Amino acid sequence: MDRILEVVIAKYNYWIYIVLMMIGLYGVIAKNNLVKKIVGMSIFQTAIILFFISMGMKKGATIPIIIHGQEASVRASDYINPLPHVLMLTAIVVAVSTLGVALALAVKVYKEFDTLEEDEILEKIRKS
Amino acid sequence: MRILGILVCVATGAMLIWASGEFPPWGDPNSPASLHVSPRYIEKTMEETSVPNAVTSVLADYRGYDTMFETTVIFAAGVSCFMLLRLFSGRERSSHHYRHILTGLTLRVRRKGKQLPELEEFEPMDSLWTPYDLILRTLCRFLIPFIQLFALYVIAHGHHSPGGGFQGGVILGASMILLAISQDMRSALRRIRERTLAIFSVAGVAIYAGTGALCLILGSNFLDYAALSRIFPVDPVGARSLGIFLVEVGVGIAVMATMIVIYHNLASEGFLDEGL
Amino acid sequence: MGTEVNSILPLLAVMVSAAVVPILASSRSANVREAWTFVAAFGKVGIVLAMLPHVLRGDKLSFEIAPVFPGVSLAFRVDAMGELFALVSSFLWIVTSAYSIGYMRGLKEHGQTRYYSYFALAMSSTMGVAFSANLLTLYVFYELLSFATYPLVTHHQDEEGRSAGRRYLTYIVGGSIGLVLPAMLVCYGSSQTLDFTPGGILANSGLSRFELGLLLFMFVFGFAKAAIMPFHSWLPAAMVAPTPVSALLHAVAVVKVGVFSILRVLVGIMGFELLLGQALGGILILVASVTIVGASLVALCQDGLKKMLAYSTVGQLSYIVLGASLLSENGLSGGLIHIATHAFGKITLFFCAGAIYVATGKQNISELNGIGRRMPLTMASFLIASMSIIGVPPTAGFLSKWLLITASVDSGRLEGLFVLLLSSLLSAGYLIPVVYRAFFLPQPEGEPTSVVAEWRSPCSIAAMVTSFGCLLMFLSPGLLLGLARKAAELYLGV
Amino acid sequence: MTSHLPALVVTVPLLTAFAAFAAGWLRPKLCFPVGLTGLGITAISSIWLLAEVLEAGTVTYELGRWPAPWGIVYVVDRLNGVVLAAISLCAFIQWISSRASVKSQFSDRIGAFYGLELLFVTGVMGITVTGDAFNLYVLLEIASITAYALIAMGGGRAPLSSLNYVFMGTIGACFYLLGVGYLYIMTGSLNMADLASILQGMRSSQAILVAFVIIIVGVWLKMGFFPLHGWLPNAYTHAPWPATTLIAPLMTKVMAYVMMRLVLFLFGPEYSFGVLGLKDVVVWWASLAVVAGSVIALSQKDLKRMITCIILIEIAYMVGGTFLGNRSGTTGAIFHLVNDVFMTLCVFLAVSSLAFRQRELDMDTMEGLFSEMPFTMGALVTGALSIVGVPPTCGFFSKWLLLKGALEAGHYEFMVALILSSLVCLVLFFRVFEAAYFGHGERSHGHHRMREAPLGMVVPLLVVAIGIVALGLMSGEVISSIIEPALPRGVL
Repeated sequence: MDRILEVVIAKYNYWIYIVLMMIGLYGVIAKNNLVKKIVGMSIFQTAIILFFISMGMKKGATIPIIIHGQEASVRASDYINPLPHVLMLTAIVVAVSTLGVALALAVKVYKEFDTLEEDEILEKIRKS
Repeated sequence: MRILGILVCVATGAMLIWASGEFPPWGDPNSPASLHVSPRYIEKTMEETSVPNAVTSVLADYRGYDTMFETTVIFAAGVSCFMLLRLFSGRERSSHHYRHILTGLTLRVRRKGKQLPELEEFEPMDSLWTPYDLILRTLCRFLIPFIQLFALYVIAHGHHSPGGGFQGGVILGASMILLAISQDMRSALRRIRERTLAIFSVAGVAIYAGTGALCLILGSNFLDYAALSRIFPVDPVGARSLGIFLVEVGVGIAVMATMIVIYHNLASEGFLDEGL
Repeated sequence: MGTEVNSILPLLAVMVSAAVVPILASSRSANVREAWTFVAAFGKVGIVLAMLPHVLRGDKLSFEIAPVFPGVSLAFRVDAMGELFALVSSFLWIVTSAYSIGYMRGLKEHGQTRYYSYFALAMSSTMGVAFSANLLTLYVFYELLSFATYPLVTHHQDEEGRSAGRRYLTYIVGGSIGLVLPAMLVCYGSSQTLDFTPGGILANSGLSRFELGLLLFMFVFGFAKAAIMPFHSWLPAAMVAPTPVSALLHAVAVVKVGVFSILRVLVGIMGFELLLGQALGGILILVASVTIVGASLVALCQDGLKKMLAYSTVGQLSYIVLGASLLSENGLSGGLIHIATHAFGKITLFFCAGAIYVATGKQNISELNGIGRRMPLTMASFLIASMSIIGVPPTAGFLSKWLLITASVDSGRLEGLFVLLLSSLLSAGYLIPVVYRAFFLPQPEGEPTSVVAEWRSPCSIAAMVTSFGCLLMFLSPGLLLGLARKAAELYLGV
Repeated sequence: MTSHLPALVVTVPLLTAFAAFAAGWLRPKLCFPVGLTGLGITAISSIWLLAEVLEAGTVTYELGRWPAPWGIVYVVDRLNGVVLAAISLCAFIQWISSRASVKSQFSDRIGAFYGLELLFVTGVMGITVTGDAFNLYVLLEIASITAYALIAMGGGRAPLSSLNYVFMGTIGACFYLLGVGYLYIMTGSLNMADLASILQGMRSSQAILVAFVIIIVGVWLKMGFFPLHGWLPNAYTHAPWPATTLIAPLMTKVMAYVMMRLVLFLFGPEYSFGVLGLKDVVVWWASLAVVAGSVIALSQKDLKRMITCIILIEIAYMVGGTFLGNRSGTTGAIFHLVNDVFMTLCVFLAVSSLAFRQRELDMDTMEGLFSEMPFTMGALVTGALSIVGVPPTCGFFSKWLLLKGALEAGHYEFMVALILSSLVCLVLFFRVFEAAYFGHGERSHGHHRMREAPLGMVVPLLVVAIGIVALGLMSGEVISSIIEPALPRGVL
């Protein structure tokens, strides 16, 4: 039991991202309102960002900016891993861009159908 | 749909949890991710690029190519929003609102009606945004220059502290969006026109890609900033630092302009006259 | 034995008709169109004839278009078998072209540009099949032919044409994609080649008897152009096409391409020895016999002249398959010669049917009373051709039938002999009444009795030319026999 | 300059996109020629690159001159060399052909439209050329975002379809990103070659297995592999024609390429086909997908929708072919990928020319088209025959290889599915041709005669149609000198 608990605690970052991600995924699949779906999509993307960021963490290390005056003796273990941060900067930008486009599309959909509820839209399509 | 959603989520979640068993614990300094590729970035960043901020050097140099496309992604998003939403002439709103500043009276002018001349006493008003708050407006007016100054600092100081083109560009863009929110969209557009924004957004990414292409023309690989030392009076390592700065500026401009374009188009549903 | 000679002649023979298609398609004037058709037709015969000496010497002319897979390329190789088929079909194209002119002009058909263009394309494909060096090339041209003939079959563009066209493509393309393609793959998979090789390529493939049998039937039924029952029903339906199309394509090119493909597979892919060893000939004979007898019986009850001829074709085609499935030299050469003799006979009959239709507008047998008095020369040709189909000397049909009968006796297949004789009787049963009606029954009252000016009708002249061919082939069968023997020699090593 | 070719094939369309967008604001007339020049240079460069690769073997290009696991490298071998050439040619031809319809539909935002099209091309070229797993993600998003926007320009239901595509596409891309994260956390690398060599020693890891699964599922989502295809028919049907003709031939095919790259090179055939034991399941599933795709396609009435449904079938071919795991199957899948770019392009361009002259495309309005638009219909027939798999068009030869692979692997169900779907495609197209061939002239009153599409559309179309046949005739050469040597050693 203790061992399990230990594992659970030692890796809590993974559980958090998985839970968040599944919330997002559920939102995208199951929600009826298009904006809620977009929100779900954003949560989904953010969860992945969390995952990446958390893997760059090193215990006892500081942000990856070389401290002035210590340039000569840099040890990798003193600074956290910069690579996931870089990657996630990109992923954030991508997420923002996707969000922007998705919202723009939602605006267009609303103009066309006067609603953002998916079932109502489908109903309207079926009628026409 | 709901049941399907739950099923998919549970299955995927279970799979991911199963796989997590092999992952290193949180903050493990000996994880493969920390040992294989990344140490070089930390240990050599000063030596190879003379940029102490490893995130910046990786972002704009080691993996600068990614970042170029990242900028392109946001540019693409801006163009997409513009193309999807922008409505051109002939489809104007039916009426415009104006407010008499001194009395707070509002006027509605029909589309076919006589346009008000640009008077000091009247200001255009967004029909969806009626409240008029002197304190808010004045405060924002006061704040915006400082925000912009800070944005420039963030862009310029990205080599030494957290920051860089994206962050600075977003702040810069936010300042203009704040202007549009606190006043109205037309005054924001008067400061910086749609066409200028479009040119800025493309110019920003073009600066990035152009720097890369310049390196190529100078005989080295694409985005190899070291080649810039041939035309700038710096050594190859310094040239990398310089190149990073150049592209960060480009990123900043592109991000700023694109953020504003996206906001304008989304907020005004493409009319580009009245915001939220 | 002869040698392989690289030569561009086969390619030219195939392409000469395709090459004029752009001219045909772009010309507005009927005269230009027809002139170019003739140029191509004579050119084709010329090239085929130019290859004849080589073939008779035993040389093989080959030409590689493009390598496709390891061991298989798109390539032509001219041997006696292909040369025989090419000779027949290219010569008949000339005659048909002349006939087409009379027929199409006489009936003022629409879309003649398209008609001539696709006709030329179809001829190219037929040549391609004849000269294919391997099964893949054959398949390529086989498919091309299917699609090139579709606009011809449905030329009238009416409801009947639509359903006929549907049936046509369903059977033919369905068969080739659904059956031949996988069978071909299996062959390639087990022997890494698809070349037509004397003795076959499957001898050492280790396929069991059941698998071989399955393969055999996939080929025989898959080449649905051969109209083996029960894959025959497209053929009568396709008779909605204009008569020259029926004549050349559905009595000569298309259906003969089908049986020719089957023959190629039997001798060049499966190999007679393998078939003999696995005793697969008998079942093939059975299938062919059922088709022969069945189709002849159906033909007996037809009133539409072209329909009747179509069923007769179904039956006659199976003669060729029957001949080959006797798995003997005589059987094969009999089958090959039957390709030629039946082609001449059947095309004559179709020409006559068309000539009657153009002159009088009659399509049914029951309306033909006394027509022999108005069109004596045409009906005389009809008689000669009928005799050839039945197999009565002095016509060419006797030649092939004789060979087939000898072959069945030689190989002890008495059921083959029985079927051949029975079908001769049956074909007499459906052909002779037409002649009888034409010459001996009085014309119904109220119809014009004037004699049709047959000498001025290209349709009738064409019929006379081909019926003369039927006689000629009997009188001097040397070339025909020579080629057939050469082919048998090549593949069976006799 | 030749040593920079890998960078050029991506950066040239990128810079051209900027130029075209800027030109849209300054001199709209320049957009088309600018893009034409850019795509022309791209096409020439990528063909040149392919020639280089054929001669000198794999070409590696270090961007920013940072060596492999630290920087991003472009790696061009035979596999992506040929895909690059196909994509860039396709984009170039499409560019010429779509001029008239872009002009008529998007004259007020021509710069943005052309800019996005060029960015899309940049994205797909980059996906193909890159040797870095994360870079692939970024480029994938470029291609996707531009595709969303282009598709949504169709009006009517298009934004909704595009939004659905956004959801599915984003989840697919995120799955891919997550899988890359899993690989990164287990290995510490993002470079494909480096990853592949590290993964050699991690055969039994659960995390790698999960990474494989989510990456492949993510890619399948983007490919529209049954049953993850929900977005595809709507998105491609409602998109405006200039967007459809660009996106439909490229997007799914490039994702199929990504799948092959990952399965065959990143994870390696031993892992993907051997250790996992999933390959038979996938082939069965692909057979099912082929059948399902055929059924879906058969139930369509609208011509545009019908041809988009055919993409579903083609995608399933490629998945099945790749996972057959033997030489013939994999070769067939790769060759089919290349062929399919042109086949789809041909069919879509032809139908778009029909649509240019006539807005509705159901079967009733088709009559008499053969005599009115002979060249367009001729090209459509060629493309259709290639999709059906009739020799000597190229579609036959790849299908042949796929069938052979299925036979050798003993997957008879895949053979049956392939043949069945060929017949279904025949029926599908035959319905169109029958409708267009019959109903000639005078019987249809009120149906005014149509003219042949403008020269700018017909000529590219004919070039593609001839190309299909030429590719078929050259298939022996292409297979033996390009595709077979492209396979990794582990494929038996």
